Amino acid sequence: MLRVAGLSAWYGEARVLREVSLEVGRGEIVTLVGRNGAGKTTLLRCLMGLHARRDGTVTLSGTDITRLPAHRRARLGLGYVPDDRGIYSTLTVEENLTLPPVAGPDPWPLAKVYETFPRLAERRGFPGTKLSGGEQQMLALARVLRTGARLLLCDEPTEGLSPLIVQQIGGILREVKRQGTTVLLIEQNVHFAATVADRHYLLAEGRIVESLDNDEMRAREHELLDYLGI
Amino acid sequence: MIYPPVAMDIACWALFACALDLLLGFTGLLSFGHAAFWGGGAYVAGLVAVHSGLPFPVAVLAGAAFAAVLAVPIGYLSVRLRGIYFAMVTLAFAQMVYFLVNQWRDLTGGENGLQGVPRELFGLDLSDSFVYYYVALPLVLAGFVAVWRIVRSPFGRVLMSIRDNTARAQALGYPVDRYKLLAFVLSACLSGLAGGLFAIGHGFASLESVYWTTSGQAVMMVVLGGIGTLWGGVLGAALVVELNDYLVTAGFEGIGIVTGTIFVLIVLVFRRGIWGTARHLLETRSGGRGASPGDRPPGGAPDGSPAPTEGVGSPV
Amino acid sequence: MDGAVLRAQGLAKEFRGFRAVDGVDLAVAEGSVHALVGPNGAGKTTLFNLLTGFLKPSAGSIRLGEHDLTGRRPEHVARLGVARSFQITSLFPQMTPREHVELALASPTGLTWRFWRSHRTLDRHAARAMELLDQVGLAAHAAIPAGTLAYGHKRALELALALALDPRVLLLDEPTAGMGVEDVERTVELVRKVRAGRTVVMVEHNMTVVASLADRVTVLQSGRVLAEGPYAEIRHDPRVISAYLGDADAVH
Amino acid sequence: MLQQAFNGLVGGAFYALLALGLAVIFGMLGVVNFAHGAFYMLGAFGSYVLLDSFGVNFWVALVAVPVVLGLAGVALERLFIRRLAPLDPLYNFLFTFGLALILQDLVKREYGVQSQPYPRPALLDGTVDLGLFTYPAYQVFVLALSVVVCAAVWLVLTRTRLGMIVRAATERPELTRALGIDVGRWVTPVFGFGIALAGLAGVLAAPMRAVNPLMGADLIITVFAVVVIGGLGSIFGSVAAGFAIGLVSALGNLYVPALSQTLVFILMAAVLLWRPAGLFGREESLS
Amino acid sequence: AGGPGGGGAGEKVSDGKVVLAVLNDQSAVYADLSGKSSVEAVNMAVADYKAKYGDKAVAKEIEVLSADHQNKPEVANSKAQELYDRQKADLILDVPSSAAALAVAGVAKAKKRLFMDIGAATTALTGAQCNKYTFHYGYNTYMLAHGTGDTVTKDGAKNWYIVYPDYAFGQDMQKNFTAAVTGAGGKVIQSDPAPFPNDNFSTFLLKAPGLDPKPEVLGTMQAGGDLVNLVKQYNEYKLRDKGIGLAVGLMFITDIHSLGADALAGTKFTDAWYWNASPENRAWADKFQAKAGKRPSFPNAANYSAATQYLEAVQRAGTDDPDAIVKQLEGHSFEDAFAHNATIRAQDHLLLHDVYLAQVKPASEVTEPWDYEKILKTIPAAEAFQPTPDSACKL
Ligand SMILES: Nc1ncnc2c1ncn2[C@@H]1O[C@H](COP(=O)(O)OP(=O)(O)OP(=O)(O)O)[C@@H](O)[C@H]1O
Ligand SMILES: Nc1ncnc2c1ncn2[C@@H]1O[C@H](COP(=O)(O)OP(=O)(O)OP(=O)(O)O)[C@@H](O)[C@H]1O
Ligand SMILES: [Mg+2]
Ligand SMILES: [Mg+2]
Repeated sequence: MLRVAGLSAWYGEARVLREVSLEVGRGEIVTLVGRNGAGKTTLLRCLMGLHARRDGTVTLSGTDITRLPAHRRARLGLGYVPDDRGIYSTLTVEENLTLPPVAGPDPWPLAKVYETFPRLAERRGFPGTKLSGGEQQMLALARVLRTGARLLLCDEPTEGLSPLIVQQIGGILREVKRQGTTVLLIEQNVHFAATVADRHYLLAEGRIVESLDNDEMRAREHELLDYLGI
Repeated sequence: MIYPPVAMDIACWALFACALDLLLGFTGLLSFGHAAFWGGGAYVAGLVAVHSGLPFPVAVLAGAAFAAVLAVPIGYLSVRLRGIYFAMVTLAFAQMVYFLVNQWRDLTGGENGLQGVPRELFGLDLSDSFVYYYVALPLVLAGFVAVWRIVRSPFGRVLMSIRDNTARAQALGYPVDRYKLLAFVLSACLSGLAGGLFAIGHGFASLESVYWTTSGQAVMMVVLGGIGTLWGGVLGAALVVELNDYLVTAGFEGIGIVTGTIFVLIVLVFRRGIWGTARHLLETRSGGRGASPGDRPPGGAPDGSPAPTEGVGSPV
Repeated sequence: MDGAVLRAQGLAKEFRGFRAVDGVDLAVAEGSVHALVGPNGAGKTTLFNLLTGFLKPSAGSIRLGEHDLTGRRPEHVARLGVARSFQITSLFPQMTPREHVELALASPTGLTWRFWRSHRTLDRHAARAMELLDQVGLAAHAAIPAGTLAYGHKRALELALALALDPRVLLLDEPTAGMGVEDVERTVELVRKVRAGRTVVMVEHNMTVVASLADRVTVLQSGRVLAEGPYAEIRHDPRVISAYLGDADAVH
Repeated sequence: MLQQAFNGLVGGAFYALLALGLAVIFGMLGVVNFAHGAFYMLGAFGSYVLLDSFGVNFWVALVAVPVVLGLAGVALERLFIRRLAPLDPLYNFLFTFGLALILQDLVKREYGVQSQPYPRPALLDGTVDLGLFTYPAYQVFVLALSVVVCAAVWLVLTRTRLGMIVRAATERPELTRALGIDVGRWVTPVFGFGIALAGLAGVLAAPMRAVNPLMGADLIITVFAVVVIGGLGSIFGSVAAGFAIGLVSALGNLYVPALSQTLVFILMAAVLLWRPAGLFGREESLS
Repeated sequence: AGGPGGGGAGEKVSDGKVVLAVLNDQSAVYADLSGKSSVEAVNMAVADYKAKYGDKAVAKEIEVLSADHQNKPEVANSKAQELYDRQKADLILDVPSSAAALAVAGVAKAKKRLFMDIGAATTALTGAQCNKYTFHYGYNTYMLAHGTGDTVTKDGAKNWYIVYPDYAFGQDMQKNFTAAVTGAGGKVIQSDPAPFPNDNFSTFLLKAPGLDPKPEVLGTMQAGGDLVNLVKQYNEYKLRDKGIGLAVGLMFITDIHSLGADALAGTKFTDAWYWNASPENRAWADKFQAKAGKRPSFPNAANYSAATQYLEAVQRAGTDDPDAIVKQLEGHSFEDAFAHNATIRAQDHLLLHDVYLAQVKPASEVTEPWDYEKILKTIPAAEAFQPTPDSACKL
């Protein structure tokens, strides 16, 4: 579904991604793990077309999207959950939800969103940034689910969420996977990653250093912790 | 050589611009009402000189003191507001001062201006602009030193942190509004000093000096020279005054076209201003890479211009 | 409870008809680590904002030892010895971490009012600043603009800043959110180290952290206190499990 | 007295239209448009030129001038405003300040500073009986048209998806693109529209006010005050404040002439002290 | 030119040439009523002088400079210093806007060089702020107010309602007008200050018919754009039909031109000079039009006259020494294209001359471009201006 080849990115003179290549198959959940500053966020931004200084190619379902502007990528079914959540203060919760246009074959209806996240239903008329940190995180995720995006790019979606909600999100991700949606996930929480994902890429200093499946991940947990500090 | 009255104008405007930059560039507050202080200083210096016959430095200092005092209530009310609100409120207060000066005619001469301000210094003959220029210069220089000192003081450091992130500064225990107020008052005081020198130099104080276009002109000088560069203001003032002086005799009817275009160009292409651009070029030349951000770094503009002062409630 | 440094009584905050904090009584014992947990939107951050003066309470009172904090401005609260970190990072993008910490160290001295002195006078804090940065693992990044730090490093800086104020009470809003395991552990160590001589109140979703640090836990839900007690007790409270923890061990 | 109040509303109609345009632009793009007064002036001059050089009458001008100015606004946004948008809002404020100087002086060079004549449209030359009093028909027309326009704009921006998109695009342009919205396509017309509103106010002003290059320069400061009173960026607030200030200054002229010049600014200071975000502005969350 | 007493012994004209500088508003609000066209008028004066004296001219070489003070007193002040010091100007002319004029008067005094002001209206130039080297030439607030106030009242309109802009000029006008009206046996029912600038006068216009007793004339002291606003709205409320006439404190022909004659038809005002008032005036106006492409306003003509009188004084004195010129000008009586029955009063340096009470013609009576005024009467020089010099003036 998604194929990245030779992706590099710079901030000014500093190169933060080096020849990253990876693949995500349809209906897969893949995580990107790596310590703080490894370049995970930058990688997602490149995929979304938000980072100007980059090199390499990105292909989505066979279409080369390397040169497409961000909004065209979104229209092709990329759903982005940024690490800062990206909630609009000038829009109400409901407007935040309905803002992005539908971009996939089976979008979530609003009712389903509210059923899944009752807190959002309660606060639907409030300005988005008046929500608590965790509620904003839910909102950001719910927002892309509603568009029916085929490939979700989630930057630490469980950060700051209560254990209960984290489990819930795990459930949601598994469910969207069942529906055939693909997910590329940045995750610091290795346990959580292992419960939802099929495969993992390890990112260190801007390079993919390893690709692991779930069992390997679990088996080598301690080694990885020592090695990478994750 | 620059003609002394023009040189004096440049010196006064330069000090005014620097004082404004103290607020705009280092505290992140765009005052569009500094004419109130420049003009207030001018009128009070003029009145003191006219009615008391004291030496002119005393009159000028009285003007500066008045500007500082005037800045206390205005600042107290305005510093609580952020960003563009602050700009508009200071503009409104300055307009109030303008109308007051206009209507209080017996004292200020209203539209005709406060005329016939003497230049007195222990019987020294200052009617020659040359002499006045050299006698007044130390006062201007003292003003510059003050700005420079403030910016490089611990206090200045706090101002910059307030500019970048008000809520954070608060959480560190800094009474943000009081710092802003002190910065406002200091800036007003120095503007008043400049205005007073200007009034004595010209021998009158005019209504024009409290009008909003005066504030606009000062802002323009700062932007032209480079926001937050301090010395940029001097450069901006010199250029604007010289340019105006040239256009006055050039017989060109659209002064606004020229100044407006320069302004627009600066904002569009030389956002760092002249001084800022020069400094930047120098820095990149000498290999000092520093942080040369390619994309927009989070918060603040890449060019040392003030970041929008947003509160805790703002999205991150 | 005697020996409480920080005490809130009947604290409430209403936002246009919505009660985010609704009559909270809280007593934090001197020298303890007190965790505040609860579902998202329970009112934890709002409670922090009330305690630190960033919000004015709609009702109730706050006391810090002998001082009444109710309705005080944030800087005043900070002066009285309550420091906080922000849940959503909040830094000065163009300043280096070292400058951040120096600034925080200078705050109580009154030095910063001296607009006629050189800023070099701030250098007297340099050594202490580096020490603090080293503690939080930022020594290597001490001299780059904070705006370009990676997220985890920003969180660490937040912590260093709160510590620099050498507060009597330290309020940490999700100090480990967004950190890798190694950093989480380092942070736990750090909190353990700095708690000596002061009181810590922390909001935390990471139960491992809560378990290893907290002497007492208050569970908030919908703006009210749902339960309070040592972690060992709380974790088995059925109300807490159903409202918050769920099958917690599976995740953390 | 009633008549005075009505007259205040007519004066307010201009404030309202201008404030509306300003608020639309600010609310949607975060730009405080200093050149708004200049576009108002261009609106008046546009109708003058159409009549004087091409014999085109008021009614055509009423449509054509705003459209043309709107297009100019579109070009302006595309070429300049957009480039400055990601930066501190200060830069666009300053940019439009410079632009105002240029526009004003360009017109001045071309037509001088003297006011240009512009007749009332014949159709509206008479008076209208409003029951309690009669009133010049043209002014009644101005008031009615402005009320209709303001109401329509308000409905569109608050009740439609368009308004939502533009608000989003203003706040986080980059993310909004990442969510699948072509930001540029929406923001540009809104800017153009705001300018068109200024132009419309200008056309309406031509028959009853002095048409000269400086007509917008001082007005804009007052309109700033109006917008701040109403709450920067609040569509409803600006319109309401526009009419209210018209009313207040008419009555102020009548009862406290000595204060008439400062009244708006005193009001503004008072409102801001009481509600820093203006009467209808969105309140900021903390501290 | 050159400093007082400058130039070598025996040299009559300092630096061998006489320099005249027109310092006025060429880019802001007063640009149209005087501005660059006045520079043209001064050039005409120079040409006429040269033609008249030929080889016998004392001023062999005459240079005309011009500068734009943008209506800012600071600019006027700096520029005046520069003109006197660096460009060796012997005379500065025009300087509209009272604030700028007073500022330049201060420079003239300090530098001991001549200044003949035309554009400014304030009586302070010949009052408290007068000085030996400054002359006020053409008109002032007293003359405007008395000409109109006095005559209109005597013609039967006893009750006045005055609206004036709330700044120095407007306040002066209001005071003078009230004095004139009262002096002529009329009554000012009310006078209201209006904001300045202002584009909405409807409050005052609506109020006018309701005053008790109902005023017969609305006296407006507004100028420029404000005047146009007021008149447009005056017509809109049809006050003339309601029996309230319009008298204007200060109006330039350029104002009538921009409003159209019909808008102002019937309005009475005092004019210092009108191009079509006499064949002589007209003859000069034709010459002017050939150069400047339009009919002259009175400041145009006054600039011509002032430059001419200065050059004549140089001719009489045989030198351009300022003190000698002042001596020549003080008390001098003359007649030229602008000034009729003219005298320069020695005590305060005010030019006294005949002025006109004018009325705007309805468009139907306008027979050629710029033919807007009907001259109702000539106000003789002795009545037109303050009968006695201001005691505050000490030369
Ligand atoms: N705007 C910027 N300017 C310069 N450097 C930057 C900028 N943003 C990020 N960086 C640098 O790029 C590197 C990668 O950052 P990135 O945000 O992609 O890391 P990350 O893996 O997402 O980290 P985290 O887990 O903390 O979110 C870091 O070293 C960071 O310091
Ligand atoms: N300024 C505000 N205006 C309106 N509602 C607010 C405001 N601040 C917070 N709220 C609401 O109050 C409730 C409590 O928010 P708070 O931020 O305290 O939650 P929290 O317990 O910290 O949650 P989290 O763990 O997700 O950070 C939320 O529902 C939030 O939407
Ligand atoms: Mg990241
Ligand atoms: Mg929270």
